[in-house]
Amino acid sequence: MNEEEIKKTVFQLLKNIAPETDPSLLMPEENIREALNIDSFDALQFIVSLCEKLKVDIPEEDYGKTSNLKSLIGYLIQKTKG
Amino acid sequence: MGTKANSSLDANLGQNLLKQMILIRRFEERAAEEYTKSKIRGFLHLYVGEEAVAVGVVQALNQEDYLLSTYREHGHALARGMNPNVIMAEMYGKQEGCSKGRGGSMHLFDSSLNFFGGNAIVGGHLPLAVGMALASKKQNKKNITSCFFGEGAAAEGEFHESLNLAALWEVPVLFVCENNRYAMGTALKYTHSMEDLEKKGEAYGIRSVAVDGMDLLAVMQAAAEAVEFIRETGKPFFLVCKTYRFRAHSMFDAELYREKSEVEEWKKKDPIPKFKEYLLKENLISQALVDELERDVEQEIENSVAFAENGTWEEASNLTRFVYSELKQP
Amino acid sequence: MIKFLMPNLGADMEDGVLVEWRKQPGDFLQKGDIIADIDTQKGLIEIEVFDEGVLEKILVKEGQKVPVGSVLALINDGKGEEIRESSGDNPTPEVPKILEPQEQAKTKSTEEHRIKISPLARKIAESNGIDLTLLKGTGPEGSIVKEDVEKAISERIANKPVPQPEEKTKEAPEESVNVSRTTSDSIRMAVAAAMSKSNREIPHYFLEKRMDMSKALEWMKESNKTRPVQKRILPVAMLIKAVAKALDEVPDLNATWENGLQRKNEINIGFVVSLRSGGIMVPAILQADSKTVEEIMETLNDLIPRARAFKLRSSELSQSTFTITSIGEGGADKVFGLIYPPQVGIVGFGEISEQPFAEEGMLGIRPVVDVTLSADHRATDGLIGSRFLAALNKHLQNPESL
Amino acid sequence: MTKNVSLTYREALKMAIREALHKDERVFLMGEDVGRYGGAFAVSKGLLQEFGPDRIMDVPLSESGFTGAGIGAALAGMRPIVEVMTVNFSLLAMDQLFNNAATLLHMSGGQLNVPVIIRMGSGIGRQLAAQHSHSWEPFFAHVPGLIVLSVGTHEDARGMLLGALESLDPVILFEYTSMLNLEKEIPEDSGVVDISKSKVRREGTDISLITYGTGVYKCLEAAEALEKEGIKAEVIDLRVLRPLDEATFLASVRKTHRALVVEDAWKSVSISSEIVSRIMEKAFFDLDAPVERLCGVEVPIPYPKHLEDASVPQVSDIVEKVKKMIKP
Repeated sequence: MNEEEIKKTVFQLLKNIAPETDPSLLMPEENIREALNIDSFDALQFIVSLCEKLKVDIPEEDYGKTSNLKSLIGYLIQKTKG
Repeated sequence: MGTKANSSLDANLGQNLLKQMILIRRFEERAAEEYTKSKIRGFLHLYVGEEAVAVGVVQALNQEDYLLSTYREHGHALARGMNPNVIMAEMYGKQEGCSKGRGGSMHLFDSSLNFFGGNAIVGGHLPLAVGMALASKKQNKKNITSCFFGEGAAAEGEFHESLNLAALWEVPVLFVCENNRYAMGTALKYTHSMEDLEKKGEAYGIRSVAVDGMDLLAVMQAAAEAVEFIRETGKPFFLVCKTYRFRAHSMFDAELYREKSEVEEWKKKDPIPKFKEYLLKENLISQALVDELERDVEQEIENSVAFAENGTWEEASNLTRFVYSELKQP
Repeated sequence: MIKFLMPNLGADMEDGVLVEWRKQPGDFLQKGDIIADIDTQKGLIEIEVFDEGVLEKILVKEGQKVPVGSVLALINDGKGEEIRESSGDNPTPEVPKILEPQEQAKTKSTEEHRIKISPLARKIAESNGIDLTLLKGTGPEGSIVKEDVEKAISERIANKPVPQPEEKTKEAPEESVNVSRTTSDSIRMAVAAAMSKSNREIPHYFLEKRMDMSKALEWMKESNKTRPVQKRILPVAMLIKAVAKALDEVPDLNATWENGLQRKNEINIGFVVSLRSGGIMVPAILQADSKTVEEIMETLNDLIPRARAFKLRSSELSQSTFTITSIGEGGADKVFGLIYPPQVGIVGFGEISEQPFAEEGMLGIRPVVDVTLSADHRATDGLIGSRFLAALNKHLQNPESL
Repeated sequence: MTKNVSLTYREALKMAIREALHKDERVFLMGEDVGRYGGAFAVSKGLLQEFGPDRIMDVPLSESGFTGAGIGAALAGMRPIVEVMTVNFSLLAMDQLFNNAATLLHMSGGQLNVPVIIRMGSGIGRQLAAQHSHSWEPFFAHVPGLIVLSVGTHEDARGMLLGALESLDPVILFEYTSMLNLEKEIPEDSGVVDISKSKVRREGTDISLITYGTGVYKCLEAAEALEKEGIKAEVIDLRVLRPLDEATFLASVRKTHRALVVEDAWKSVSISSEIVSRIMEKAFFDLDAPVERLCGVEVPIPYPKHLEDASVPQVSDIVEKVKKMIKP
């Protein structure tokens, strides 16, 4: 999966969780959950849909790496390459 | 009494006619009593005072002739020979009644006596009478159809349509108008521009005669002449009998529309005592025989009430029977 | 002696006023004589007598209104003192209710496999992914009705895991985005009404306790490793189970106040779900005490998205016996809830955060949560409330037994 | 294989009357202008010459009078066919039909049969405006004691009168003036038909089109068009509006699970109101969608052609409605 596809998927899945927002406006280092007002429940939903869509497993320890767009995309590229 | 002495009136016939009138009178009085005790419900229209018309006209008819009446029909039914038991039972609503208790006082039927009802729509049975006479004519039968109605009906459209059709088709109908001067609560002068109702028949070219309905002999004679005319010519006849009802239109009527004095005046012309006096004078009857007739009638009335009291109610599960015919085409 | 009754003179006559007696006691009466004048809605009518005899006694004064059939006077017909009706009476029959003429039995529909189900039941079943073939109908002609489907839904929540289909969430967003303003307005009004009633009628008392979450979080992390991502649990599921077990030990708080304490045998915990468009909904987790933590998590996975998609049914919003509200991260430290009438208590969970925590003389940094209890002072007192918080804390310290 | 013969609806009606007159000498036809004029719509043309004035009777304009006379003649042994020129004039005869014909047997405890046949030209068409375009089948179908038939096809025009002749109860025949000139083929040996059952005029599986009278040919045409779009519509011709043969249309709905009731009469308190109620009562769980109705617009029928056409369901309306019902 290349970066563009991953980014599109991330935005689309974030849109599912927070329909009235526009994830594509997120700044790279901005905290996703705060910006899009996502609680822990919706955050887990997001992680689950990421795992299913990209066919990867994101253990709880890696949650930290998913807090902003830049680190999240990087983490997913690395995860899907390997 | 009748203008000329009626030679054909022998003792037997005279006594029979008197008894018929007394039977009607006592039957109606007993019906009134049972109504006040809620045994008879709904509407009840009594014939008291008009007995001479029913008896006088019906005795001129034969068994094959058809007879149609209105809701004030007990006199015609009794004069026609319907058993008082089945009439009283019908008024009690019992299934032993002549219409299985379904019709009540206003809808007595007996096809064995060619008595085609009790029709409660004013004037509604006049077209039926014309049609029945038409059928007789088409089947070359010699019977005639007689049709009783009040002067109220003479203001209905169906009266005018029927007389015109009967005259046009020359069918054997005897139209008998019992003009008792009041259509329920409205006097004749408030309902008819032409109060001599027989003139309405003449307008359609129908032989029409008016007669004193309180005089049995006069009614008999007029009826005999009318029936004879119809049988000979096949044409209709219009007989207007001027009569008077001594009681209210129906049970619930304060008679605000007429004076008590007028009622008393007409009671002096009561057809029953008048005819009784005539028979006694012509010694066609003895007072002893009159008393005996009264007792016989009293017994018949008691039997009819007992018959009605012991009658039974039709099963509610029978409700829809006879909405349609159960027989197939004969 | 014969009774003379008020006569029935017409189909619609119920009573009459005796205006004037035309005969006096002692007068001889003949059949047909006028005995009195009666006034009716049709006017004055002369009343005739049908029996012969002497007028014995007048029982109704002039001017009196009496119903048809009441005794007006007694007539001595010379046949003995015993008072008789003038003749026998036979009431009209008791007409049995006439049913439709016996229609033939409803002919069976031609295709055998066709399922008989009401349109309403079908709609509910479809929106809840219920397999109709497994249901037995209790409605007319053995048809499946709303009740049958709803029972199936609640049973399914109680015992069978439901796969959370992927496209379910996709469908949800469009739903909530174009929800009309009126729905969130109506929710706002509903919350307003409940909270003002609560504030008006319920004398609240408030308690608070800080609880160490380290053991619970540790247990959660370890057990989540053994689970696929879809089955991963969140701390809130453990908190709910702990509250359920604590309520089991302190039944007075699992009750309602309706002129007196009404204890509830089922422990249905209402969980406050905040809606993205504002407002809250409080679906109930039925029999929370008998559900495992995983099952509670599954119930949340079903209820929360449906709540946010406005797809909850009124029945799911009306069965809770106790309520939990959780403030979540990045906001206030703790939350004091207002009780949902007619319940008698609500627990509030603050944010789980690292705080200094002293235990056995040692000071350390622990993940802790500030737990509050608001309770109805008509129903319970502080002692019971604090015993509840203690039980709650005990269960959180033994996560494996949740 | 019987040969087919092509004839108009009018000719079929006349053949039935002629056959009835020949078959039973108690039969006679009475009505306004049925004799010398040959019938307002030429249905009885030539019958006066063949059967004479005694059996083909012109009557004065006295609907209550001659309808009542017809009922009376039936009471007294005849088998009259009373032509009320159009249903629009039948209001004047309602007292005789509802208070006498429909009532006498039951009220007399089963003594008096009234074997009369009342024929009426009915329905919309030819811009006759409000007082000459009525569809009053629902009035008559409401009255127990009457048998009410709707002559919707040439086969029934040929045979329904003869079926009615075999009944001892009063029969009301609704004939449709707009169909008189319509030519169709029917088997040469057509004759008496049953008058107690509805009929499946066309088999189908996707939807039941339930109709009567002028609706029958319209629904058949619509079904033809729908077939081309892959929708198999079943067409039920009610034929008998009282007493209703519900078994036939219920069986159809149980098969197709959808129903559209089509009639020209005004929608409120109409025949379709009754049909829909019975389907709801007895085939509720066989329905995949609510039963729909296409009926007369509730207005006095206007004179101009385009408005008259807009007042009742047309073939295109039926096709559109069905398509919307099948693929919402």
